[in-house]
Amino acid sequence: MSANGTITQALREAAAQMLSDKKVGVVIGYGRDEGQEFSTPVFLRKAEEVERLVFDDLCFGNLAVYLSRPAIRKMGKTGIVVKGCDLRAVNVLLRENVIKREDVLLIGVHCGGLGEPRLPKCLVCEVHSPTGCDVVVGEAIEQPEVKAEQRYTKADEIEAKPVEQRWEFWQKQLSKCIRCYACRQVCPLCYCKRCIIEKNTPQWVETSPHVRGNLAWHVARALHLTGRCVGCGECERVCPMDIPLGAINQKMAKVVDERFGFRSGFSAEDEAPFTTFSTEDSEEGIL
Amino acid sequence: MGEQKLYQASANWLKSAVDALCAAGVEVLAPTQTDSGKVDLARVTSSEQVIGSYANTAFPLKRLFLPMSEVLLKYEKGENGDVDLEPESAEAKELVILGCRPCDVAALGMLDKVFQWDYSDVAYQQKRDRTTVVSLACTEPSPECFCTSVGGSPQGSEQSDVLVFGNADNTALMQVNTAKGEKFIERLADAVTPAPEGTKLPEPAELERKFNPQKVKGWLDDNFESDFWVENSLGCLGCGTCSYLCPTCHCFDIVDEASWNRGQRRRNWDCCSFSQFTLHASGHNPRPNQAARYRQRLMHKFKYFPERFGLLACVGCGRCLKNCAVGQNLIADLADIESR
Amino acid sequence: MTEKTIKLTIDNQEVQTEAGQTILDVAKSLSIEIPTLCYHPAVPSAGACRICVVEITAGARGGLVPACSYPAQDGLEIQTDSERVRQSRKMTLQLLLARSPGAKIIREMAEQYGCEELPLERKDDDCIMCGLCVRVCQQIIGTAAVCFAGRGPDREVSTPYKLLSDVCIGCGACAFVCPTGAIDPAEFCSNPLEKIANEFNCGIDNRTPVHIPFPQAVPNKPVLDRDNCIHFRTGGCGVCKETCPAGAIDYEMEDQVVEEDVGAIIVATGYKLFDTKVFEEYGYGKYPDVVSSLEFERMVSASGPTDGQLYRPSDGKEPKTIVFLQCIGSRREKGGVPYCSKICCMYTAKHTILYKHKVHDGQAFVFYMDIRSAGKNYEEFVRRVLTEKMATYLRGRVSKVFPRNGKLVVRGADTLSGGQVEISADMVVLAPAMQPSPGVQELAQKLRVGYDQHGFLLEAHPKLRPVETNTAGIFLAGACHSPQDIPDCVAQASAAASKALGLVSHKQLTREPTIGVVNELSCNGCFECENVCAYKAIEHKELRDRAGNLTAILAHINEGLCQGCGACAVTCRSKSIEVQGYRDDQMFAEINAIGR
Amino acid sequence: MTVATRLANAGDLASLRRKILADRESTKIAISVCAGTGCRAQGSMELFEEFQRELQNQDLTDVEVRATGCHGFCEQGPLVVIFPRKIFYRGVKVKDVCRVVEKTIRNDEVIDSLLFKDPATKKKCLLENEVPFYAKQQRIVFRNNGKIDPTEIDDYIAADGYAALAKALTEMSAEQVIGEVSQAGLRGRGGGGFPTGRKWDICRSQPGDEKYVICNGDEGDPGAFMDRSIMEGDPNSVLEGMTIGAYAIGASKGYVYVRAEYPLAVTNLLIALEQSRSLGLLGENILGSDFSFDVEIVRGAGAFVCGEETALIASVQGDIGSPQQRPPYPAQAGLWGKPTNINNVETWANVPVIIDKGSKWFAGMGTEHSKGTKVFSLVGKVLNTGLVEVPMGTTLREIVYDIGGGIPKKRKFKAVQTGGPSGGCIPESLLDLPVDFEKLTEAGGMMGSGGLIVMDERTCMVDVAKYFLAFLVDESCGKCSPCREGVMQMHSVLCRIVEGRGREGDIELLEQLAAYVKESSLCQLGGTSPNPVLSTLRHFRNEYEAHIKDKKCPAGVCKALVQFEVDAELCKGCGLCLRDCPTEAVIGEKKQPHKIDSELCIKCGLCYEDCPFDAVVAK
Amino acid sequence: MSKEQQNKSEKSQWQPRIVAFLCNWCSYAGADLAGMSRRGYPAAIKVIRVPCSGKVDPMFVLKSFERGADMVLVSGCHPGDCHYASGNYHARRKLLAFRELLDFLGIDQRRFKISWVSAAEGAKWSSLVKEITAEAQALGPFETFATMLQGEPS
Repeated sequence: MSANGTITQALREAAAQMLSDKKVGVVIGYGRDEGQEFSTPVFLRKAEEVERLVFDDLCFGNLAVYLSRPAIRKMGKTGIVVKGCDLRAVNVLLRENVIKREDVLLIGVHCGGLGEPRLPKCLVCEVHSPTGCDVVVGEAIEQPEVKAEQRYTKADEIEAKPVEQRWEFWQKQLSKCIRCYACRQVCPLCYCKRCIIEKNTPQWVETSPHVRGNLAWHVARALHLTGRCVGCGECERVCPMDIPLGAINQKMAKVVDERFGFRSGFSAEDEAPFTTFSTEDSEEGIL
Repeated sequence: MGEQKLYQASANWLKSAVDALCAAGVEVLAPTQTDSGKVDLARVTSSEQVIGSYANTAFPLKRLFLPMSEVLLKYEKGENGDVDLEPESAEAKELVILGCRPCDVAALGMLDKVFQWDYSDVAYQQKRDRTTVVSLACTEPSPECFCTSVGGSPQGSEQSDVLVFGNADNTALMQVNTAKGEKFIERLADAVTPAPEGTKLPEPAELERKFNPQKVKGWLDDNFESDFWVENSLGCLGCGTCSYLCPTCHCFDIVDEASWNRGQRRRNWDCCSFSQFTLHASGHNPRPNQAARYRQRLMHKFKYFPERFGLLACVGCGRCLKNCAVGQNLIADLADIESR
Repeated sequence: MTEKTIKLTIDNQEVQTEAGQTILDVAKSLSIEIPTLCYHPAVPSAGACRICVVEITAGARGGLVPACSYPAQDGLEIQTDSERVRQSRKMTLQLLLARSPGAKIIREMAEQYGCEELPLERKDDDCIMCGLCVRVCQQIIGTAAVCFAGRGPDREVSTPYKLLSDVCIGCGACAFVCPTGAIDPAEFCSNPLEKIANEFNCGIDNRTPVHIPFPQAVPNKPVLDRDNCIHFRTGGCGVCKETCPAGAIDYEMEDQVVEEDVGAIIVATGYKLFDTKVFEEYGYGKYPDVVSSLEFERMVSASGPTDGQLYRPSDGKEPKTIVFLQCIGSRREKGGVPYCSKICCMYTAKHTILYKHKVHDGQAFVFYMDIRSAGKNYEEFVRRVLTEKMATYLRGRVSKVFPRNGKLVVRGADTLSGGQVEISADMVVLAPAMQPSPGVQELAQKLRVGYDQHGFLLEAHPKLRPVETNTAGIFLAGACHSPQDIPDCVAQASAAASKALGLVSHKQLTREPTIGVVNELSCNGCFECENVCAYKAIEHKELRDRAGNLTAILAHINEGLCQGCGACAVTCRSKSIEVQGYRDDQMFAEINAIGR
Repeated sequence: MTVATRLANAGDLASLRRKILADRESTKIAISVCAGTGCRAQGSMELFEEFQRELQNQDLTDVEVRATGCHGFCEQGPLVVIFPRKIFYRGVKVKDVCRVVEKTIRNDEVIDSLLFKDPATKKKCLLENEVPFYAKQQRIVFRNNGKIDPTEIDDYIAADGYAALAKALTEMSAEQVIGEVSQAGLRGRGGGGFPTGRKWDICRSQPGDEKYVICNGDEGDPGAFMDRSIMEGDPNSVLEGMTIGAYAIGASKGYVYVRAEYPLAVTNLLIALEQSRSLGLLGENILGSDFSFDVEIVRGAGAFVCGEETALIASVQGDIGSPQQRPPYPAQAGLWGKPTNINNVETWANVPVIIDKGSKWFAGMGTEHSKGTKVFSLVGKVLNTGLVEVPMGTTLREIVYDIGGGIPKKRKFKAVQTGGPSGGCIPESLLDLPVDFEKLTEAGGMMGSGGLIVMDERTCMVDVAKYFLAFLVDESCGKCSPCREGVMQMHSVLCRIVEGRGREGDIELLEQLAAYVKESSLCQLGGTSPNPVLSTLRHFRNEYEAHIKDKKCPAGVCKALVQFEVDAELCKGCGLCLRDCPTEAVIGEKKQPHKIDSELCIKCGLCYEDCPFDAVVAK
Repeated sequence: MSKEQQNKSEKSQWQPRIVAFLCNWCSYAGADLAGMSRRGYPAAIKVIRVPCSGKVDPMFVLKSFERGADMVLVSGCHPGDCHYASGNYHARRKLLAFRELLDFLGIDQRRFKISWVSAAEGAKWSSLVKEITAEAQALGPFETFATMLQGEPS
């Protein structure tokens, strides 16, 4: 994919159209200045600005994160460029009443994958072509079959270790955490007005970046994303300390998939696994 | 600072230094390869662990003096209701940092200003005192580097105890700036000889000037309220990456962590990008949006800090632009300001 | 036709009416009688029989016109009973009499008009070709199963090619409108309408689509069964609407979902009977003379389908020997229900008395497990049955019921005598177990009321709160809770009613303080809490700024509904819900305390 | 025909006409073969083909052969007219073709034997209008019949066809058209005689955009074939009339309801429809005007009652052809509940002429209240059967004797039945009655659609009444009681009278029933059905009485009341009756007077009919 | 006393700390019943009463470990018996998933127990507590958690 490819062109046309038709107040897309290693979000308010839009395999960010931002919401209806994987996040946002469908105009792009070599998530992507968007640009991409066992390889790898090694591994990883909260800030689903970390009466999670606080923080994060995380991998990408955060989320995704047959973000109508139950749920391990 | 002395070091100076320091029971930090493939300072016991060729370390020196989390004191409530206070004792062991970049070292000057301003921060100063900084002049700055734009230089010696100019054959020219530096040279013993008279320092690497901080400040003086802040902060996620990786950012937060009867007071990093940073207990937030917080960050670095201390709170290391999750570019923003 | 008022004169009476009416309509309004044959108020007029002719003497081209289809027009002067009219009608009747001497209505009208016999050719055809059947079938029912065939005197009403009609739905509208009774759809309909079993009478008799559900129905008014109504099946018919003098039929009316805000709900969904067909050995559903106790109840009811006459369903004979089997499905772990259905002993005893009243020389037998007659005067009642020898009580179970020589042989054990008995009976009555109504479990889930493994709804406490449920404001009455007889039901219903009244009669609701509270500052409005709330206590609260603009929709907990379980608090990621009394800081304090 | 190009305006039509006429300058000689149903039955189509073949053989390519509509003089068919001299040949056979071509075409010689010989004057008639049958006629409706090929619209256009339409569309408003028709005094030719202009006006004034015109071609009277001939021979005149009518009324759709027993009429109408559509004389924006109109042919299954307007509409709608109570009249709520104007074929065919030649011209013909001409189908005991078109006011005598040539075998005229089965019989005393709507009705007959059945002295009027009633019993739709039961009972009374079982009071019963049926029936079919009984009772009551009281049939028709005997004086012993008698009841030697054995006689009447000397008498 | 000996003797006297979150309607009542029925059970268990097992946030469990619990037990009504209709079903989902997360992060699953004890199951409560106390005793102090603070980053 090149930045000046047909998708970019089509995106610009679509964005220009909806901006000049005043269908949206802002279009969120990807842009990249010369020399930049990867794309940066751009916020277009005028049709003339669409030249800033690009789309190629360096468009890493999940722009859905901006949908819950008050500064963006003030601009009116939001046009947003979404890859299939991003769309899953949008679905969760819709389900959780963060956004209303009528307040967003989804510009889907057929995406063959990001990065060179391809990101691991792209290799097992099941949504190369977004569905349910208002506009879709690009050519439909053949969807390779993704087997169930391919989905959670990262978690599987860690799970394969004995429990003591896992403990050691995570102690080492979590001790690196500097609590910059970039993982939270970049997550499209961490939209809380007040994060649990910020609740200090009582203090649910210790804020100090020591391993105990870090463990609590990442456990809380994992729990809060269980059944919601769509595996976009942004947390891991932006972690300045290179902590394999994706593996934790993947583990929980695997748990809800295997236990409750639930996979997040494929529809805005699904119930979340932790807000419902089945009387048939496993009793294993209960005394 | 006295006169600067130049020494010439042989190709095995690094091995000599590590061996000598370790033998002397000195803690040695040097650039090493981390698990994730980055280069960062870590404790070394052998010169083989040391990475010689790198643009800059992943982390600045800041955390060595202002740790991310630092216990200031511990307390325990006794049976009789008395409270036992136990100040955290500082490590007094000597520490040598073997290899770091002039920009990061220069940042220490700014931190010093903060922690030794109206009150000398004991925890900070102890760490500062025990540390000898041996910096390495830049020969190949990375594209994100812009030290020259903020008054620095790839071979700036500010705050360095020793500034090393490496050569391709691993020999080096060493500029000693302080007594601590002298001590270091002494420890190197045979590996160094005073440089011949008239030895000239190499020409500093070429680095384009990206903006003019004076002009930037001029604009900042007049534009507390501007669309610029909103426009340029739209993409900002408000994560703390830029400031946590900044060599000069030094905001912290003090918390007490306690259980039923004992606890500790800690000093943790904080960040002005966080929405809660200025949140009042009343619920009011004087910096209610990311634009205000973004403005604060720039203003602090290029206006308030210079006004207070006569120094820019930026050394041009480029970590903030390199690590920004959304590719936000400080240089571009400043160039933009300058063009206004 | 324009809507305007017209004036005309009928039999010298001036009348003002609205356009669009026929002369007949106007005459009716003046109570002037005009005889009709091919006219029916529900069917478009045809003017075919000419019996309704009236004479126009002025206002239009004069002469005899059919009142049923001639439009009332301004300035018409009409005589409905002039000599000319009488002569015409007389001749018409004479002709029709010659054609259909067997038609009662024709004979009567002919007599009324003083028709003497004329030397005319005679036929013996009850059909007077009025065509009402054809019109009602085509234009009202919309099936067009019958039509005219042939012309002139050969004209007849027929199905196509006189074949059995599979178009005819056997609705009987033709027979209904036929003035002479000459048509019977059964003669040509190949797939007559299925009879609609009368639900209230357990299907022992049939009912029409328009029916009063049961004798004491409240309100005691007919309802229209849409599934079976011809109008809803074909879009035609509408006879009931046309003929209802009160104009009470409205096909547009639909079942409505009515939403009411209520302060209390009393669940009284009743029971169903156990499907005794599963016990093949009793032959219910296989042998017509094996009936359920409820069917028997209807049969002996004076207002029932047989007007209180008791006879065997198979042949209509009076059953001289009758066997009642109790505990069919009740107290039966395997294949049935383990509990006692409680009411069967008493009503079976009643049935034996009723049986004796109907069949004085009849003999009744009752197979029972043991007689449970706890209750005021219950034991005395059973005693009376036994001492007055209303029935022979046999303690034991029946192993098989099978037919032999036109009778049903009931083979069972008499555990008191220790032998096997065989009774050759005319009729067998089964007393099935009582079960909760179908669908009650779904309802319970909606109401968040618990239920046991049999589907009976659970009370909050068996002794202290027997009519309350764990959900505040929801009460139980009757068989939805457990098998119970009428006095019990009434007692429980009264209790539930007074509980409900007690609840709603206060100005304020008193309740436990341990309920959830939402922190509106941090609530995200994701409403995940709503999903986990078992009590529907989460409400959507709209926040508005001073200008009245909606700024946010946040969760709000209805204090009356919340039971304080805390599921919402756990689900809330931003920790915006606290349960009073179990606040997070209280919880953490407890947890912290273990660290001492 | 010329290649169909839509005519964009009236000018186009005129130039097309000029072109056709110019093209025909060269073909001066034309052979017109009657292709009406009567002549077809006598082989005229074979004749037509033979002419074509012969002309081809003789290389006479510039001679045109036309198969035309009915010439009317069906008695003498097949008829052939040679243009331009209009030589009128009758009874032409295939074997004559060669001769006609050889002599008349090539050499302009007249073949005497094929000419018509006036039976009165014994003179040969060379031209059609020299034939007395035609001489007294005035052919307006039949203006083109026998002259044009009905399957060629060019022929119709050449004969000024569609000029009236062009005139109406370009020069006249709808009101003017109605005014013209009203002033012309045209009345419905279907029998009702309702003023056509008024009928149109009523329909026009009804609210609603959607209106229909219908041509009633359901000619149901036995023996009548006027409408059929028009539809077969000049279909375009009907279509043009309908188009003008539709324009006047404001209708955009028309239907021709024609009985399927008229296959040729259907064929020719369909051809005319296609041709006029392709020329833009039907369809969208006719002749470039705003007016659009199209016609559809609906074939009826041959029920007499479908000639009744409301029954016809029901039939068009696909319902059973039963009449409906009026009002509402079709003009108010007709086809599909919309205002509908129904006129019969002959009425429509009159319209173009009226528009073309003007109301004054048309009103110049006929009587005070009945203007124009009327076509009659003249049948029965008359020499020249066929279609005759005479101006209103022509006397019955003129029609029966001057045109019809009188009664064959010199028998005595007894009555003429007018107006079809539900018409009435008019006796000899009223022969000088000028024929128009009112006069005929006064005389107990009716105009009807124009049937004229002549009866001679050997016609039993009771039998006639019974015959017509039998038809009406059959054709009654059976909807209303008076018609269904009353007519049936009348018929049954008549049956018993002719069978000799008549009883006292039967006449009164008949009168009673007739009066009842007349005033109580739903439609006009019923209302008029007692007419045969009423008119025969009125003029021939004695015959009824003879049947009932004397048990005699004066005309010798009613077999139960008749004994055939041979008048020995008159009998020449020719043996004709003896030869034909199916039961060998006639006995006798040749040249000797015969006798009839009454035991064997089945009263078939063959001898009575056969006897050239009227020696067989009925007593 | 040498350090080793000291450890040993401490261990023999050592009592595990078990934090138990008991639902008010079943398990708490069950524990109550056990007491009323004079059924003994180890005092190692520290009971925290909650309205419903569905009220137990997984973070409470983690917090308990942070505060030095050697084992955590959450006990509620049997499935279908929840006083609040479905709280225990929600708890079952959440807590079992949470247990998997703990396991994934290297925390011994045996340290976290879930049980259903009804108000009538005093005997069950008693034996359950005995059983898990013995297990906790066998597992020893939860040192991995307790020592976490010592590995603070530099």
